[in-house]
Amino acid sequence: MSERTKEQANVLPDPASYVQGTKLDKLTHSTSNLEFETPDHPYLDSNELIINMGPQHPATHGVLRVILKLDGEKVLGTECVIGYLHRGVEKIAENRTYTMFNPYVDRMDYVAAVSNGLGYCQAVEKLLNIEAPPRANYIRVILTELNRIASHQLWLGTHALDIGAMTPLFYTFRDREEILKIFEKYCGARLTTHAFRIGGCQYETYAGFEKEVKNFLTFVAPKIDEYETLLTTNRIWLERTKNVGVISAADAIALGVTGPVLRASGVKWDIRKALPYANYADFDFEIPTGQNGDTYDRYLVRMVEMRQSLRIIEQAVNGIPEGPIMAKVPKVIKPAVGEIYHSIEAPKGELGYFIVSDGSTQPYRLRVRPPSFVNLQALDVMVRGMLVADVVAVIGTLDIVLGEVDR
Amino acid sequence: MLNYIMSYLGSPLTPGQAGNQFWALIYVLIIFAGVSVVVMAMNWLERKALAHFQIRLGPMRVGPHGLLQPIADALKLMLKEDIIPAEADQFVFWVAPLIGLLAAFTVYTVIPFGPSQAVSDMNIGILFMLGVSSLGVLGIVTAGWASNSHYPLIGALRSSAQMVSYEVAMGLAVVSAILMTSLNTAGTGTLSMIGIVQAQQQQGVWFLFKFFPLGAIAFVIFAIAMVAETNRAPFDLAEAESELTAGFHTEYSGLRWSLFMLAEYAAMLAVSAIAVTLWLGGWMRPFPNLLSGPAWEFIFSLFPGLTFAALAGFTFLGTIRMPSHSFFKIQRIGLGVFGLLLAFIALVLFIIAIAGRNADGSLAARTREGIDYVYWFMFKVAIFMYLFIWYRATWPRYRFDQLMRVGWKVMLPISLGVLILTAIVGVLVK
Amino acid sequence: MNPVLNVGAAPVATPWFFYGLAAAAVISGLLVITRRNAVHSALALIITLLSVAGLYLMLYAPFVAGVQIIVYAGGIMVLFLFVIMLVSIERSVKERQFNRIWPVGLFASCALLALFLSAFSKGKALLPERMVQLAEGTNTEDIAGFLYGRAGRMGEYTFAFEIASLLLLVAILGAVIMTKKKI
Amino acid sequence: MVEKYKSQYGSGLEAQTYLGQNYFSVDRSLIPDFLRLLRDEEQFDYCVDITAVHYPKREKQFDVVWILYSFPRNERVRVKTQIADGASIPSSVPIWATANWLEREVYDMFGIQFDGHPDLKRILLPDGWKGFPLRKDYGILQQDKEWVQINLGIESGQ
Repeated sequence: MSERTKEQANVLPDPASYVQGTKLDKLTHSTSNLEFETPDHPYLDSNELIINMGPQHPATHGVLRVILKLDGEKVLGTECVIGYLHRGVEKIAENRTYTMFNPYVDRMDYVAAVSNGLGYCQAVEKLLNIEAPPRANYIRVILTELNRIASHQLWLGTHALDIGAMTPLFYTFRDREEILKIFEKYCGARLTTHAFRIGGCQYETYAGFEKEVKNFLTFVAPKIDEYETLLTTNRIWLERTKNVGVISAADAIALGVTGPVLRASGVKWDIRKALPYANYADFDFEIPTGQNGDTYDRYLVRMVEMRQSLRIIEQAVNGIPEGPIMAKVPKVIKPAVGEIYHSIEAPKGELGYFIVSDGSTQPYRLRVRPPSFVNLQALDVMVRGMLVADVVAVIGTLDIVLGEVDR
Repeated sequence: MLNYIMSYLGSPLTPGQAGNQFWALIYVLIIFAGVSVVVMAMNWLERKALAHFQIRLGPMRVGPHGLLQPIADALKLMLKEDIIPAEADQFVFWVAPLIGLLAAFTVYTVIPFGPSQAVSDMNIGILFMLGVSSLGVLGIVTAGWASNSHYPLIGALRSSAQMVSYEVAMGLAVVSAILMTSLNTAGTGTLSMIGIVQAQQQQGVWFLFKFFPLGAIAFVIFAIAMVAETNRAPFDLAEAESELTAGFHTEYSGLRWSLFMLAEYAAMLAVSAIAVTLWLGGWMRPFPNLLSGPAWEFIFSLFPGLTFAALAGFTFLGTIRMPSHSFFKIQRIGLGVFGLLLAFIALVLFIIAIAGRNADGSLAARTREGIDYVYWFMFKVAIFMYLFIWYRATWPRYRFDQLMRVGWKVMLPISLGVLILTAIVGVLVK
Repeated sequence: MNPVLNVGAAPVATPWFFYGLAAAAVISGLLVITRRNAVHSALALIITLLSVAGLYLMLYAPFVAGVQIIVYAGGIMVLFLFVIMLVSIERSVKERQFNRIWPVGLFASCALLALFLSAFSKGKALLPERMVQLAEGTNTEDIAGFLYGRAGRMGEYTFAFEIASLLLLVAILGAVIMTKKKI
Repeated sequence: MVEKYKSQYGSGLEAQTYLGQNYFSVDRSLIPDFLRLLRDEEQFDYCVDITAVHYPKREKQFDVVWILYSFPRNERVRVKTQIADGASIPSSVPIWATANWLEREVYDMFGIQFDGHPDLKRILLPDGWKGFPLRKDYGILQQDKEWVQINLGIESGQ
């Protein structure tokens, strides 16, 4: 396995060689057209096992169904079956006005609803060619970064649970609760927040908002250390995550993988830095990268990202200006004919909105570029030749949300 | 029948009463009931302890602090529908949990809770124990196969490979402890469980500290292997929840499933008992040589009572701290009564300790001795049970190939080395 | 009730235990070869092995009984099951249970039985009247004495024992080499 | 860059900018070559998204849109082409591996065929589903009643 991954890292392979969705039924009794070695005992009657993981399985994070072809415990191939949570968000968008559609985006990546809302609002603002006022941008940044921490915390808990460490789950949920409390106080909702409006924010911060956010910062920093004491140097954790689910930078780019998964492969790319939106250009923060592109690096990258988010929030809370929170937006939003693509760095990767306007009050076409969906495609490349236990670890490390995969 | 044979096999001298079949039967019944009750209590303790590790409260609703939860669980499991999958191998599916349970409980026939507090004293005690506990895997393997389903089959394959591998390291660690028993004037060791503890008594040291660090290394290897042997975290691959849903017992439900749980906890207790017997001096109290004399004897005999008194104290504290809402009235009364019960037990234990303080062979003295033996044995086993819970709360799960690698490439060479070194040091010391 | 242990070769406990265990061993032995399902056969074989272990116990050989349980029932049978479980049941059930050469097998087993019977009847005089009575409780030590030697002198079978272990070692190495493609 | 390609392809290519975002409208016949060129020559190594837009009133009903990004240039560009209903378009899986699922989704939602795709089948909707939901003539409440009745055993999924 390690030889294979080394090879992968050195040579940029022809993308066609790892295309997904090779029909499993065709391969049932031969391994000839698979790229890895044949089983050690071809003369034993070693039927490959086809296992159906999900859609109801403790470790598939929702209703993902993965069909695994196994030789013993070794994964020969996978096929993802998705769509169990398909709600037709893009179709709904075509039948709602721009304002009416705003709450729907929260239901896609429901653990990072604020990010979804930010991406959508900014895309429409761009289409209208308006800018949110600075104070609104600061509030947006604070809430979005809080949401990134919450999303990473949820990821960490479930990922650790998949690998068998039960306890971090409860620690992360305890601390995520504090973020949800801030959301609830700000906009009345905890999960599907609908925090932003097109043109800015609807709500002014509540009294004591800044103090609570600052309290949260001092509260959560030692908690992140606490998670790390449980996992970072834990021998079993290292063995379970190092060299597991390796994806090289070339592969990651070819497969369109974004977010922490891409950064762990060594590509220093973050939309907040590369194509700054809101007012991320004002803040001083770093983009963590990994070297090996394995599960452990992705874990480290996300841990550092949480700390960097804290840094951003601290700067934003200290520098939050006075002023209006809503730009001048017409009562009825009717963008001119045209199309726009806008993307933000969601906790899971590049979340893009492609909106086509025909000049009416409803989007003519609204396409969401979901990070989870595209990242999930890399699963097959990452788990081939590994063991069943690694499939679980890799699904966890991809940090997918099925609401976003299926939309 | 087995016990009938065992009683004949057992030397008529040790363990005193157990040579008698009537007593053997009584012991068997006591142990069967006792282990079942302890398993239920363990169930509650594990849930509570795990919950507190994880900043939760655990069961709180059924009875004060969830004290009646095990009973509710047992009732629920008994009343649940018993599903046998249509495609399963009916007979094997039916018999598999019984194999596991049988193996787990048979082990208790040789566990010495005291010099005469055992069902039998076989001269192959430890061999028998290892052999029977290794039969437990048959229950898991047949269960996984009989379910005729993929996840259970993978679980069964994993657990059979795992248990066979770890038994080797475990056996070698045990052998190094047995070697230490032969360091007496006669030069003959023993396989008898009671004999092993007596050997530690004669040599005046727990085998954990013998030839330091050799005994300690063997003990650590055994302590790791026993976790693997009982399929507990971090070696719970056979029932790895996040990978195989529930592993070998995925298709089991209701009472049959609870038999697996019973067998698992019984096996945990059994392997802990082996570890205590072999390395931690079995029923002996701490420092029997250093702190000897009637005064120390008396102080140590107060420990059982003190333990129960402390438990009663905590219970009363909990009663006081309960909210003074009328909703909690019944819970408060229940907890108070439970505390009183514990206090009563503590009182009885104190009375026995004081009444039997002179080692004069009277009934009170013998009772006190018996209680001391059982108490210290159980106390040491309890430490291991707590460790089992602690492991589960702290560590992620090993992957299968890593588990095998640790078993064959790390534990086996180390235990072999320890065995050889122990033999060499034993000869040199002589 | 004090167990009576002074009768020469008389088995421990009552003869009924012998009959029960022997019957269990024979019946489960028959099941081993007649069951179509290989896993059922393996389970029956485990019962056979355990019954034989019980017979060893009756013959004052607890050590052999214990080793029988550990090695055969606990170790080898688990590996057997491990392999058997991977074989497709549907196919093995359909296969013919006995192949063409069963008359040969029958003849061979009858001949073996006749050999045993004749050896038993004709050579009875050669067998000792009573078995050597091992002191109960030190039986394990006696085995150790035979195999490894007692204080000061070599055991009767030490050499044979070491040869056997060497043979096993060679077998293990051979198995490893055969299964490994490249070393 | 634009000039270079314009001279190369002539009328088949048009470069436009709207609200600061650049896009090429290219002829369908240029599609695999132009995309490959963008990847190899211009370092657009990351295919962000592939999607389509349906204009039922047009003769060539569909716009297929590639959104590309270049890491070295830190620049985003869109490529658009028009195709008729029932017409197929060369798959870009050999160019960017990520196109696999994205093209499957476009096929699933619009019924656009991609030639040379390794496994073109529905991804979000069930395999036997009839109809392509993101076409404008597909109503928001519309469903494949037959499929729902056969597979779910209920009258309607709504």
